[in-house]
Amino acid sequence: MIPEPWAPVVNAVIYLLLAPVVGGLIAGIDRKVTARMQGRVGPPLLQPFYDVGKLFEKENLVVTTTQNFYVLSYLVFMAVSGALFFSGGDMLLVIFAFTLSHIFLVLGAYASYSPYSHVGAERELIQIIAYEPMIIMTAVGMYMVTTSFYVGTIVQSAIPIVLYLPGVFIGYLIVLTIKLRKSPFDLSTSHHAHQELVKGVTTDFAGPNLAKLEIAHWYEYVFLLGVVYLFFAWNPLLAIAAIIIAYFLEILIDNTTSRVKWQMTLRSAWLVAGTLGIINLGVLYYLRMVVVP
Amino acid sequence: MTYLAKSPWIVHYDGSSCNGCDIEVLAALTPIYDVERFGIVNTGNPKHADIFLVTGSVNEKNREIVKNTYDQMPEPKVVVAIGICAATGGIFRECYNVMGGIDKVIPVDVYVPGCAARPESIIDGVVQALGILEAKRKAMNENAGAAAKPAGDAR
Amino acid sequence: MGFFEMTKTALKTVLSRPVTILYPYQPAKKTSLTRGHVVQDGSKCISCSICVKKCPSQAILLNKEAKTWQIDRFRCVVCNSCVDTCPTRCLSMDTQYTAPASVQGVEVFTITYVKPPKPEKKEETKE
Amino acid sequence: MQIVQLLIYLILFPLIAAVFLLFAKKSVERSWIVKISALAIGVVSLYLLVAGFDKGLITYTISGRIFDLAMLVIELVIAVYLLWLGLRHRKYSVVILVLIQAALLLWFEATYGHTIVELPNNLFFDQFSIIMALIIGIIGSLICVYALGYMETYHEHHKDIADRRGMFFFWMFVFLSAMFGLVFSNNLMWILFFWEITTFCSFILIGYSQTAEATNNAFLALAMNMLGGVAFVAALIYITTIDPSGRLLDLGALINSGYAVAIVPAVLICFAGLTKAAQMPFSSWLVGAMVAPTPVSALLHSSTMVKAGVYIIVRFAPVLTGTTEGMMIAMVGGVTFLLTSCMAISQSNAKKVLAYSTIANLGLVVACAGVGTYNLMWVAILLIIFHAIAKSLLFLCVGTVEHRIGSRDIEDMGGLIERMPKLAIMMFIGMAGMFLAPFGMIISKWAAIEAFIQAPFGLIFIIILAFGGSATLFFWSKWMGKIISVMRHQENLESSIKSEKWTVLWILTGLVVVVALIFPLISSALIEPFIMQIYGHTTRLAEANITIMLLMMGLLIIMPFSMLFQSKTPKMAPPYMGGMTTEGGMRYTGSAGVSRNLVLSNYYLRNYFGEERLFMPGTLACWGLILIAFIMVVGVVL
Amino acid sequence: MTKQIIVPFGPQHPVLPEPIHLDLVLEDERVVDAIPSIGYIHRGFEKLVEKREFTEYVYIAERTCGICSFIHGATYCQGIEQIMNIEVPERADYLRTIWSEYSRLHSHLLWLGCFADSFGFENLFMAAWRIRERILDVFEQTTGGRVIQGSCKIGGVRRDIANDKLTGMSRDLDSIQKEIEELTTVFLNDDTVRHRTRNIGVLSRDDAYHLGAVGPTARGSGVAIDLRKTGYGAYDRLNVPVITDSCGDCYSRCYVRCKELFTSIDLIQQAITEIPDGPIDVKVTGSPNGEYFMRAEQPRGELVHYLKGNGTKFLVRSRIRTPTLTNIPPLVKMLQGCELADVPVIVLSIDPCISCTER
Amino acid sequence: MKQEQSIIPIDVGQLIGSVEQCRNEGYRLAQIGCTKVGDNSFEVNYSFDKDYVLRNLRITVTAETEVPSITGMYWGAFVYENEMHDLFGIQVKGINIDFKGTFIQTAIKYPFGVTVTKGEKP
Repeated sequence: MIPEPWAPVVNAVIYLLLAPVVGGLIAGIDRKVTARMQGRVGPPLLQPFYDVGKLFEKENLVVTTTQNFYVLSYLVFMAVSGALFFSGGDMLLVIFAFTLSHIFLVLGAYASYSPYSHVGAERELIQIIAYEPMIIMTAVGMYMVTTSFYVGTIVQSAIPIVLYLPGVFIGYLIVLTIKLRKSPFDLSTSHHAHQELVKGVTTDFAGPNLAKLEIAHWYEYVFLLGVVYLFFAWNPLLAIAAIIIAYFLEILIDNTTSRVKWQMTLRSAWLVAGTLGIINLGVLYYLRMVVVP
Repeated sequence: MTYLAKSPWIVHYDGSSCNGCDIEVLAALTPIYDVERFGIVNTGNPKHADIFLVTGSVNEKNREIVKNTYDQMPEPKVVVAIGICAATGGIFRECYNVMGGIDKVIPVDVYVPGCAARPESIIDGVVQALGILEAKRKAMNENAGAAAKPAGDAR
Repeated sequence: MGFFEMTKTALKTVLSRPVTILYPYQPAKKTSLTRGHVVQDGSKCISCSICVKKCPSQAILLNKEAKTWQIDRFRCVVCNSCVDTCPTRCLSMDTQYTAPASVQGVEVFTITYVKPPKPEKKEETKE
Repeated sequence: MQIVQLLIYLILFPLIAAVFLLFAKKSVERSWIVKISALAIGVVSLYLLVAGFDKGLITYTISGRIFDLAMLVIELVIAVYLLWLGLRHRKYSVVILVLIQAALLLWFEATYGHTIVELPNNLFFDQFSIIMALIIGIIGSLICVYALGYMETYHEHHKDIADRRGMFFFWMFVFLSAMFGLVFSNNLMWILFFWEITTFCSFILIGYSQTAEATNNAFLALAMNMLGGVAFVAALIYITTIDPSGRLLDLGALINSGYAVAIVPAVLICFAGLTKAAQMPFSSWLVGAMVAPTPVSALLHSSTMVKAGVYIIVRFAPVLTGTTEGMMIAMVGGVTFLLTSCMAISQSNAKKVLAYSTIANLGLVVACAGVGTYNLMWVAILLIIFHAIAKSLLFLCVGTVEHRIGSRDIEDMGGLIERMPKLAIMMFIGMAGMFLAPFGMIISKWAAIEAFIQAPFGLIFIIILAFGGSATLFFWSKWMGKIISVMRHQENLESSIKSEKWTVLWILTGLVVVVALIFPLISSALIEPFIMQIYGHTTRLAEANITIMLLMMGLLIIMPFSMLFQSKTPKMAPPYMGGMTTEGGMRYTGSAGVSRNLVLSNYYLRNYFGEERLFMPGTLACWGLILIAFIMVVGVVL
Repeated sequence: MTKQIIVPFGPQHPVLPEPIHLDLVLEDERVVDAIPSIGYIHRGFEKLVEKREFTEYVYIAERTCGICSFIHGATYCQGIEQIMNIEVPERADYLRTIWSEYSRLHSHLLWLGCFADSFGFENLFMAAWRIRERILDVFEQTTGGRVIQGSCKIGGVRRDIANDKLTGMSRDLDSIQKEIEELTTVFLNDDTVRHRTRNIGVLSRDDAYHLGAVGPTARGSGVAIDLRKTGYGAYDRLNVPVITDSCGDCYSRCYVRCKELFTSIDLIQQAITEIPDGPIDVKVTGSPNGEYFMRAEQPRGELVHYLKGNGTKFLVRSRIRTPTLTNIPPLVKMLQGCELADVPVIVLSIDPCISCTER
Repeated sequence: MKQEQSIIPIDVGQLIGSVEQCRNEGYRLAQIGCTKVGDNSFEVNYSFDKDYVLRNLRITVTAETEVPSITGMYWGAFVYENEMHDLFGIQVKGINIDFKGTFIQTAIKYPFGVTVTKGEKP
């Protein structure tokens, strides 16, 4: 973060170029570790790239051509929100852009008027409302600690944020499970197909469209893990370690839980994550505003 | 090698089989055989799949299903008929409700014999299908090129 | 009554070697009894056609004139019935399964058996 | 032209038009009168903006004794009429409220009529008034134009309802006049008068169809608004009790008079504002009011009249800042926002969804105004602007759709993108305006979070906003999904829509986009000076964020063009149906040989977000909050 | 005012290993109506008795189903033996029992895997199938086939298992038992699993009995039907405990199957200890004349093979009533009012074997 | 070891009464199965089980006979009755869930209504 005027732009461009690579690698490691947890060898590390490459080689099969538009918008806005994040932008703005991109995904699923996509879209929406409050609370928590919504400022802060926001951090990890589409919260679509919804929101996307979705997921992974980084930003090494541990934990949770139902998802996200977040923020607020005004 | 051969996703449909081949297909996904080593994912959704694995023969009621599933797969795609029921109707060939192998409804690219076909055999079959898949992709691209050119000239 | 009952197993598995048989690179699982495919020894076949009758899925065809014994691998259920009933043990079960193919076809064996001087040909009955 | 003349013109001209409309018998005549008056009102409102945006607060003296008297007479006439209606329909709650109010008014007039001195500044004008005037003048008149075509179709569809269009437009224009009066008046007596007129207009227009349901809901609305009216009168009485000269009846003077004096009338008037803005204990009247013809819902019940409720609360925001009473009022808004957003999830009637969303957004404005810091005030005004535009567009779209497909149920709007592509895109933009970045409402939400975090006890509101906001997301997205889902083989139904409707709809759609694009301008030209003048400092937008927002908007505008550059035409396939054969895309033969139509409905989660589950707790909580506020006020009085 | 969603569930559906179609009518995610449709696998091979000699029909009978292939073959043979009054050598009875119980192990493990899959627990699925492979290895070592064993014939069995091999199997089972213990702990104790199975698809005892539920479906509801108690094969000489549970939900059915895994291991161990030496088959002469309802306990429940011969080599009728067919009415009842996410769990909780059902 | 079973031939008219009796005695329905016994003549076995004892009620009908449904007593009997109709062409009256011939759809209507001997194509 060099305070030169072009730094944010450079960061954003680096993110736009590198995030798919990193995200794909994360996905590859994820699949490999998952396989090993199941006693299997698992796919090659670069398998996600092969998959996406393959999907681009395939024919674009659609139910309606409008799907193309929604998928592209999903990808573009996902990249935009990530780029805003990495260029040090306003967290709230990032979250709104992030939500916008998800709405496009949901709309793409709605557009096809297929029962599985439709139910998938409804569930995706339930997931969005499940995690949205927690993500906003995360941003607010960061603000309360660093008095800035700007990622650029937060990342430079020398305050060990996670120590002030343990509840928010745990809440964020719960939400991260939803966002990474991992069991127990892989309601709307899951990485493995054996689900009552076939592939949920992505059921009626094929070929290149699916590939774009996949790339968007990669952007998303990097962005979401970037938020984990912020919690530990005062010590980059620790932050990287935290990301690795957090991700391993997610894989472990994925492999040791069954998928729960939407009621449970909504409840655990709103009650558990919400309560943790609210209590954490409340205490912090009390300390900041009342004890040390 | 293109990406296609490195990432064949499958969709599986169980026709009129005895279930034997069917569970062997599933067994091929499990740790002992682990076809994900080849990038194979059982998508369960024809729209995402490259390889259509069919076990069992075709009967009155599933004929349409097999055809619909095949039609919903994007090109290039291949069909692997697993087990002798899917190839010829097998031991149930003479039953009144069995129309015969899968090739009665959709074009089949690879037949995997066996009753029930062993997981190794299924892996062999899929690997053989990859070559065909690759050839089909080339043909598809050439066709697309050929189709696009005259149209371009006409304008 | 607990969360993450699977954790121990998962962690144990992730640290131990995978159980996967790397099949094309490692040989397939096989036992001495494994039913792979039927092979015929033409030199022993007396063209009795018991195997043809006993085959539950009519995969075997015997042409006495052309002296061929043919089997349709895409019909054979590998049940061992023909091997069990073959009076001359000219049929045997190989443990190697039939390879997949793009086209179906029958496998033809030539019968090279030369009738011994005493011609004996009796119609097999079911009793 | 002097600005005061403009103000008087804006108040009186609609009245004149109304009188003309009452006597115009031919629909052609009516059509021309409406169009010309609408144009005149709109143009003058705009001129007011041009002429007055840099002027700041200006007050005007109108010698008003005669007006006062006229107002009293009109109010009494209305009271008598309502009394008669209430007795006829056995709505005794209304009768009692009318009697109380009339009694209080008469007593007030008798006791203080002679002591009150003539106020020097009956009319006033500042940037906030301009904003309100623009909303009333432009959106209001557009809705009136739209109503022309709508009412014609309405009567074609509902043959059993007596055609009283002359009366309808008469009241619409009277209402516009009253609204202008309300926002330009500086005299609380006058404000009360216009306030009561809007209540009365609303009552008449809700009951337009004269069906039992409409009448009942009209009375419900009337009763709840009259409750507010009584509180308003009580506030006036309290003010004059403190200063019998009535000098504090001057709005500006009252607000500047300090906590001790102003808080009691402030709470009372804010209570009236809560009833008018249909906040939680009173939210049912607005939901019930949806039986009215759609232009009425658009004009009265989303963009203007209910805004009067929050308008008055925003006016009193400086008094409420930092007080517990203000906090309580803000909490009423917050609870309302959270619960009605959730309740909107469980609704499938499009107008009810819009109604709940309206209540929710007004709740947010109330919350902002109740906390009342300068940047929350900024947010509140921004919310009022964005909401008015997007919501009126949505109401009008729903009205149009309803007339084409014969239903206002969201489930029947499936595949609208094919049946009415242009309208669907408008609705899409309208909805995006309500909840998606980078459109208006999300800008406000964003600003609200940033503002709340600096306000005392703002955390509560941030949490409310986080949860309520996500509920908002749910019901808008699923509706959006419904209209854009592509069902095959649908015929186009758009051709029969009249051009004047199109004009109105296009203008509003344009406004949604343009206002989102130029909001920094609006902010710096109108809102910031207004805030500045009250608080002495004001909100500044971060330039980088504005740039990014604008970039996003640009991106959003160019994205659809990507559709034009698809290299190859993709192959079409029917949706995945578990392998079942679909006939014509929408039917399949299911179990037991039954041919089934593919039906997809949205989730309504009634067991979680149903009215029956959330309404009672919300009502109780809000009554509790209001009671606390009243108790504290009583404490102040004693 | 009901807002419904219609989901054509199956026949091609990843969560269903076999094709069955359900017309699901949902309100939100609550299933208000679920009408099943079968027939996607119907082959009609019962009619092949008119074309195949009764001795050859064994091969067809065991291809009724690829999961409990052996039990189908054995039940058919036992039915014919009853009609023809053939005394099967004792060792053959024991061998049949051993293989039957291995089949049950194999089937239950397979089911546990698929069940785990139905509620999205992929690792558990893999774990169950990892153990199942060890059972299949035993099959392959003793019969030559992994899923279709083909080791039963009228009058006995076709292959013997050497005694030292039997001891080896017994040892192997001990280690398998440990793995199974670890596996079933997860199914029975994990909270997320219980969240998905407890109070889902509840079938009362009364309903279970009168709707004709059999096997673990019935036993999970407290109806103690276990045909092994009739003592066919070597079961009359072994101690067969009947596992029941009273709740009647998916968890109970899972519980019954988990516990039956141990019963099966125990039965095999008993059989291996007690197995006598001797011949494994008798020669069969003549043709069946008469009729018999042969009933046996399949992993899924009571299996009925009705056989009728008229003294020729061709039977008049073979009617196979498989457990899944009679478990369908209970399933229809269970599905009413469940959630969409529960549908696969409930459907799998009866362990549907559609290829048996439709024959 | 022989499993206990008995076959009781009854008339179609007695069916409902006898089934009701079984139900009252606490039997459960084990199966319903048909056998073609001659040209256009079918045996239908209603098997009931109680404590591992199988009681079979047997009626003999022609394809034209209308067999009353027993779904009133045994709700789950619809699977068998639909099967009877679809495979044998026996008319069953009053099934609670009547699939109207789509329970098991076959290429040939009522396949078990005809007898095919070896060598013949069905």
